[in-house]
Amino acid sequence: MAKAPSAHPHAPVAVASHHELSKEQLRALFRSMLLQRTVDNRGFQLNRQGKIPFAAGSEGHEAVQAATGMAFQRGKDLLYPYYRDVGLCMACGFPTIEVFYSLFARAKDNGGGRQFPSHLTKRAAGISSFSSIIAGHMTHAVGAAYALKYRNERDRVVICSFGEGSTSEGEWHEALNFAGLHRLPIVFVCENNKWAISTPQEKQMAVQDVAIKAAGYGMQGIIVDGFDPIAVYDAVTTARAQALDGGGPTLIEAKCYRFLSHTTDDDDRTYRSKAEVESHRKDDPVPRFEHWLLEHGVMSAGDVAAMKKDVLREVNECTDAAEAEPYPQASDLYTNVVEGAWEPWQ
Amino acid sequence: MAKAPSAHPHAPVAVASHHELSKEQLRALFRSMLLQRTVDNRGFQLNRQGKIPFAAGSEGHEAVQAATGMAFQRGKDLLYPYYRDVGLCMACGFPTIEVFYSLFARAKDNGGGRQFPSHLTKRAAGISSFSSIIAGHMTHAVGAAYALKYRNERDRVVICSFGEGSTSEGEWHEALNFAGLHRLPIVFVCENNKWAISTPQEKQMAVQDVAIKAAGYGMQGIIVDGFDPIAVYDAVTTARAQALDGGGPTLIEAKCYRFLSHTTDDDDRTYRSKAEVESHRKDDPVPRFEHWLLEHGVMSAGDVAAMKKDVLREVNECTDAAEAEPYPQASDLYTNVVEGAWEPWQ
Amino acid sequence: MAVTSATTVMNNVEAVRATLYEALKNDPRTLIMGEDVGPRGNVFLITKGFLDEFGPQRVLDTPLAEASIVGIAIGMAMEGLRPIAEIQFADFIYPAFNQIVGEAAKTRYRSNGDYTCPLVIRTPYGGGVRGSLSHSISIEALFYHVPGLKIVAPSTPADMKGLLNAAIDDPDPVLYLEHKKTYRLIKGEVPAGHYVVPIGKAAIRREGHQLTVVSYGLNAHQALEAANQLEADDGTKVEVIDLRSIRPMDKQTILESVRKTRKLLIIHEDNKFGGVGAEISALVAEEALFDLDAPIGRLCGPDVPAMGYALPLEEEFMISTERMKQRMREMVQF
Amino acid sequence: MAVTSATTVMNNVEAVRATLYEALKNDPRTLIMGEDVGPRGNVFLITKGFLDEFGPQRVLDTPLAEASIVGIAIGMAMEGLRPIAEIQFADFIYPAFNQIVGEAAKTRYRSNGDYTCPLVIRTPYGGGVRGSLSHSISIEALFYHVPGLKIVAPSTPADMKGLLNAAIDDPDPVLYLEHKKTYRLIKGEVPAGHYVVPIGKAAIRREGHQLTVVSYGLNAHQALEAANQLEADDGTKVEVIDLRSIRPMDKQTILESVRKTRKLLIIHEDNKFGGVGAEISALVAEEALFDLDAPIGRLCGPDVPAMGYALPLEEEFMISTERMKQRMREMVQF
Ligand SMILES: Cc1ncc(C[n+]2csc(CCOP(=O)(O)OP(=O)(O)O)c2C)c(N)n1
Ligand SMILES: Cc1ncc(C[n+]2csc(CCOP(=O)(O)OP(=O)(O)O)c2C)c(N)n1
Ligand SMILES: [Mg+2]
Ligand SMILES: [Mg+2]
Repeated sequence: MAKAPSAHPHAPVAVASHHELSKEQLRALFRSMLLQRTVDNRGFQLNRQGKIPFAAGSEGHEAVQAATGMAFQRGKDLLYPYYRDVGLCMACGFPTIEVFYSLFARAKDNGGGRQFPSHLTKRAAGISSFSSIIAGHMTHAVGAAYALKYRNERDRVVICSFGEGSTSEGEWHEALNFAGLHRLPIVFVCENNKWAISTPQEKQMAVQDVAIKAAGYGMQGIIVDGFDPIAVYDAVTTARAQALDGGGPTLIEAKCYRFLSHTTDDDDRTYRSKAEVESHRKDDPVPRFEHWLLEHGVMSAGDVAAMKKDVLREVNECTDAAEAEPYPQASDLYTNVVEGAWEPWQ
Repeated sequence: MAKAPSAHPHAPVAVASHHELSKEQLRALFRSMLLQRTVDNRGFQLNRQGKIPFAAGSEGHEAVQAATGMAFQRGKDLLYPYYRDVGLCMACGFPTIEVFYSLFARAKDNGGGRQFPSHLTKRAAGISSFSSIIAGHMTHAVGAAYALKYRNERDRVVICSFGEGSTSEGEWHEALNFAGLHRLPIVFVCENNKWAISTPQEKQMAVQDVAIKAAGYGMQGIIVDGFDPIAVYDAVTTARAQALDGGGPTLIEAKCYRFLSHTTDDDDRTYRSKAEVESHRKDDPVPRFEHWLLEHGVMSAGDVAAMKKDVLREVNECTDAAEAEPYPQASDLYTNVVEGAWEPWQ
Repeated sequence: MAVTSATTVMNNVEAVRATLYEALKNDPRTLIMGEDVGPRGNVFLITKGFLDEFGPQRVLDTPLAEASIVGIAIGMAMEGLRPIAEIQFADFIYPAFNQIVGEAAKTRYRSNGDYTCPLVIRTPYGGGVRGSLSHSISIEALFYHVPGLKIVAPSTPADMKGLLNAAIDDPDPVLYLEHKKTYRLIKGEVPAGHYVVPIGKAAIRREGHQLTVVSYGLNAHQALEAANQLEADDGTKVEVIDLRSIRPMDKQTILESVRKTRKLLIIHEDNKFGGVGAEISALVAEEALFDLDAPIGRLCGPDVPAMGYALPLEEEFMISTERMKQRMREMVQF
Repeated sequence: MAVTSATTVMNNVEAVRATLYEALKNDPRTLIMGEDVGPRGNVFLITKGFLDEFGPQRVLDTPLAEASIVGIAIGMAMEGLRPIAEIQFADFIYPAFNQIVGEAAKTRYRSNGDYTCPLVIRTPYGGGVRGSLSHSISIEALFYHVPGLKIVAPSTPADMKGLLNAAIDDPDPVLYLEHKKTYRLIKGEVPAGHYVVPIGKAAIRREGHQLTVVSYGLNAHQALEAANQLEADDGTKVEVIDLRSIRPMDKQTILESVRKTRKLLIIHEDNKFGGVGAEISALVAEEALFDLDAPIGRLCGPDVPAMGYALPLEEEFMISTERMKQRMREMVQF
């Protein structure tokens, strides 16, 4: 006779919380969030000014990204991010000025101005190169985690991030299946902002929570408030520790929201209501965390104002410095196809 | 703070059982199982005799296939099978003689002798054409189910089968995701025989049950004893009824075993123990069901003997008749590339 | 093309949009599926408003999964529907390769005609729009080797419509390529009503006897412009063929033209090595070699993975009308 | 190829096996991954016994998922390992297309050299083994258009080893194609120790001045045999080039030979339209047109989706040595 599947050994559990964060760390988290938002806005602004043809923003993801970046151990961990992760990359050590090299497609961009803005890479910081092909990087992250395990580098993990839309791709499934099977040292962070361009989560999957999918891969699924940097830090740090302990991967779903249009090429008013956006805006993680810091006496209003000013100064300086840099040259089109010279050009 | 995913509305449940099967149906089930086994053995035998270069057997899958075929409603339902489903196809109405056209690659084969044996097709019987590319047919089945819903053909479902190894493919995931999302009239039947060529389930996925994956797609997962034809019939019939009711798809995992090598090209002694195979052999569904039929007075020993004889006669006749048929001609290579003539040949 | 009295001036986006609209209007078996084709109306607004008129069953926002977009469309097509699937950008068609090449193109063949796969896959391709490495590529040469798959790349609004109609009417899978730089750039008269431009027929855009130029997509317009300038400059007469269909390929039109002009230049934006120009050149080298008065020329995108985002990289990759003119002049003078 | 004193006679399977074994032995960064490469030792027994010697981390039975086989190998390669990934049959490489074309081939380029992807993908291809529609195809033309990807198709045991070593040593992704009909059919001397056959260098298997034949894989052996027979028959001297590397392609060897013989015949099992022969022909039509005394010939697999399982269908698809001989004779006499 038919029966239901047996309960899974890795059924979802709530993670231990309340990692102690020092005041310094809390301030660093906030600065990271402010920086992300300021850089974001600058991108859209430059686009409106006609200075750059394209930018993508991540307003609403600041808490997830700042906190994940703080959990990331520089010099050890590897990051396999996606295109909405400029804040995460910066929080992991990617220099602000280089974000602007990418925005302006300058020769100094690590990718030589070849990719769209936001497609960052910096091997020296452990930040992987990824393409625009959604979910294409998922298996790379898993392969990198395999390499860490293979070489017995037991103090390192891979952090791999993606949107909820990306979970529909077959490669997403293949990556999680392999990672679960080999209990690899990897933390999957889904930045669930409820939209994939104009496609809401309800048209993307039949389930309410991405995290429920984890059970099918023999790993733990965790849902976390993606507007709460401390909760995200808790979740990622816990998952990281478990991965280091040989406990295998975790799928963290950080529920957040995409406040802006998909990119500067998009107009979200065509497919979602202002009311919906506003309803999430009241939980905006940046003012919310600011409020928390003030309330808990971590920062004074003066501290906050000074920090905002400093962030703006940094962003202004980077904007100007990057804009002054030259484009790559036409001849740069032909380099780095393979090592050495590729084929003779016509 | 982090929390576990909320319980899913489609959490697995046990299906209602004990569909009433008439004696006639029970006998038909058994004949179907006998036929499958006899055809299977004949394929391997013809290969050993050097008469055909290739055959694939499905010993151990008889109960799943006969019962699924009985749940299939001829003239209404659509079958999207895979290459180990010769018995299922026959149980759904595919003529035995045509199996032998395929085995011998004769011109009369519905696919013109183009594909490997066991890759059957018969549109007139609702049996889809599929390729050897594992899981390639999954999305086709889903598209067919969409077509039924689109045309509001409410008395028809799609039955789509596959092995447990196939669940690793990205396309498998994409198919289930879409089917769950649109609550399509489709029943997924996983014939979990524990092996994918030489790869055991433990190297294929981190979970013990394929059915657990259903929850990630918002559908019900059901585990059924794949050696028990009545249980399988129950499960498929129940799932079919649910699909017709608009309750969406079900993922049925029928646990069975592959008694033979993967195909005539394989030698399973190189990767699994005789003892393992023997341990499953004692539950062999064909003698087990024979025993049950005798015990429950559905058939007498004489009935069984007569039926076996009749099945053998059918298989012998089909073997001889098919062997006597001609191959396709060399010029048949050039037809049916597209409608009408394709391009001039060199 | 059928002669109809009423025509309207449209750009390429409008022509595709109008054709899709008529298809949905006229044939209940047709439906459109892809990422963001619903409320957003596709990223180029091609299907804007369709959802309201035809409903979510026929204007289907899919999950973000290209293999399933094509695979599900195949299943629909096998069961009697006429799906028109969209891949949002050609660069994202790779995950659907198995379904296109391994499944759609082989459905009729492997079943010896028992099943067919009347499916259209539309996708915008090509550069010159600051699309960077990942929203600029050409994909025709990745697919044109595949027997059983038809590929069209119309360049004018009238052909956009005529070939899209032909693709939708076709009983076999057709890959329909839209050069995104031409979307709003190229305008022209489009006949009213249903008509088809037959798949497999090239168009001679301009007659000439000193050189045959074969091109398609955006480059076909530039080649025509370059040839016009050449004639204005010094009376040089270049024949310009717009291929329109990449497979089946119109060998006859190409060979007849080359036999007349005795010189052939192929121009395409896609990388040169193994590109569509390779087969055109090989065809002529096989069937009209002794009619040639000059080596067969190919002016193509360079053999790098893609154009870069930075302006100088894109400009270096794209073929300017000036370069075309220069190369044409060289070949005429050869 | 380095001259070494010790050689052993092996068939192609044994040569691949021996090379893989040495790679695992000599470089701890190497590992083998694919379906059924573990206890089964791959479906052709190429890795039989490796699991016991090198353990499951280095001889990795993967789940049944080709995109992840390649994708995970890319991640390993980006992080310093030297994965040698196997696709069980070339026919099943389609699902990995995105990872090969969209990712591996572009890793170095898109990061401007920040990341590299030293990855080998091995796969058996080709027909003549009753592999039917789905275990017989040639895939080289689906990939050879892709800048950033190297493709080799060695035909002899010595080249199998030398090119596999070169592929493993290469800092960029290499697609390594093994014609399965040659696996046990073709035997030859294989030098001991580590040596490489450089990627991008063709081999002249036989000198001649009346016709150049370019081929690769199984067909290269048949072409040589046909040319030998022709000389025995009537002294006709055909030059036979085994391409070995499909990309980069050895233009120089091809052009030099054609300038000498003044006639070119390309032979490959893969479908003709848009096949590798198209680029070879186009190259010659571009650079050596006036050296030619005959149209460029292509003798290729017919333009149908694949050979069928039934014997007459397979025989009709495959190119017999007899057909090669006949076509060579026609071209010499042209
Ligand atoms: C394979 C592929 N298909 C389609 C696209 C186009 N596209 C870019 S972003 C996007 C939506 C992604 O949504 P999600 O994964 O939720 O990330 P988010 O943008 O919401 O952060 C789509 C469809 C793409 N880049 N790659
Ligand atoms: C895409 C693809 N990859 C690999 C293969 C080779 N192959 C054929 S059957 C098989 C195992 C299938 O296992 P499973 O899905 O469990 O079905 P079973 O044979 O056990 O019934 C493999 C790997 C294939 N046919 N297609
Ligand atoms: Mg999203
Ligand atoms: Mg199995």
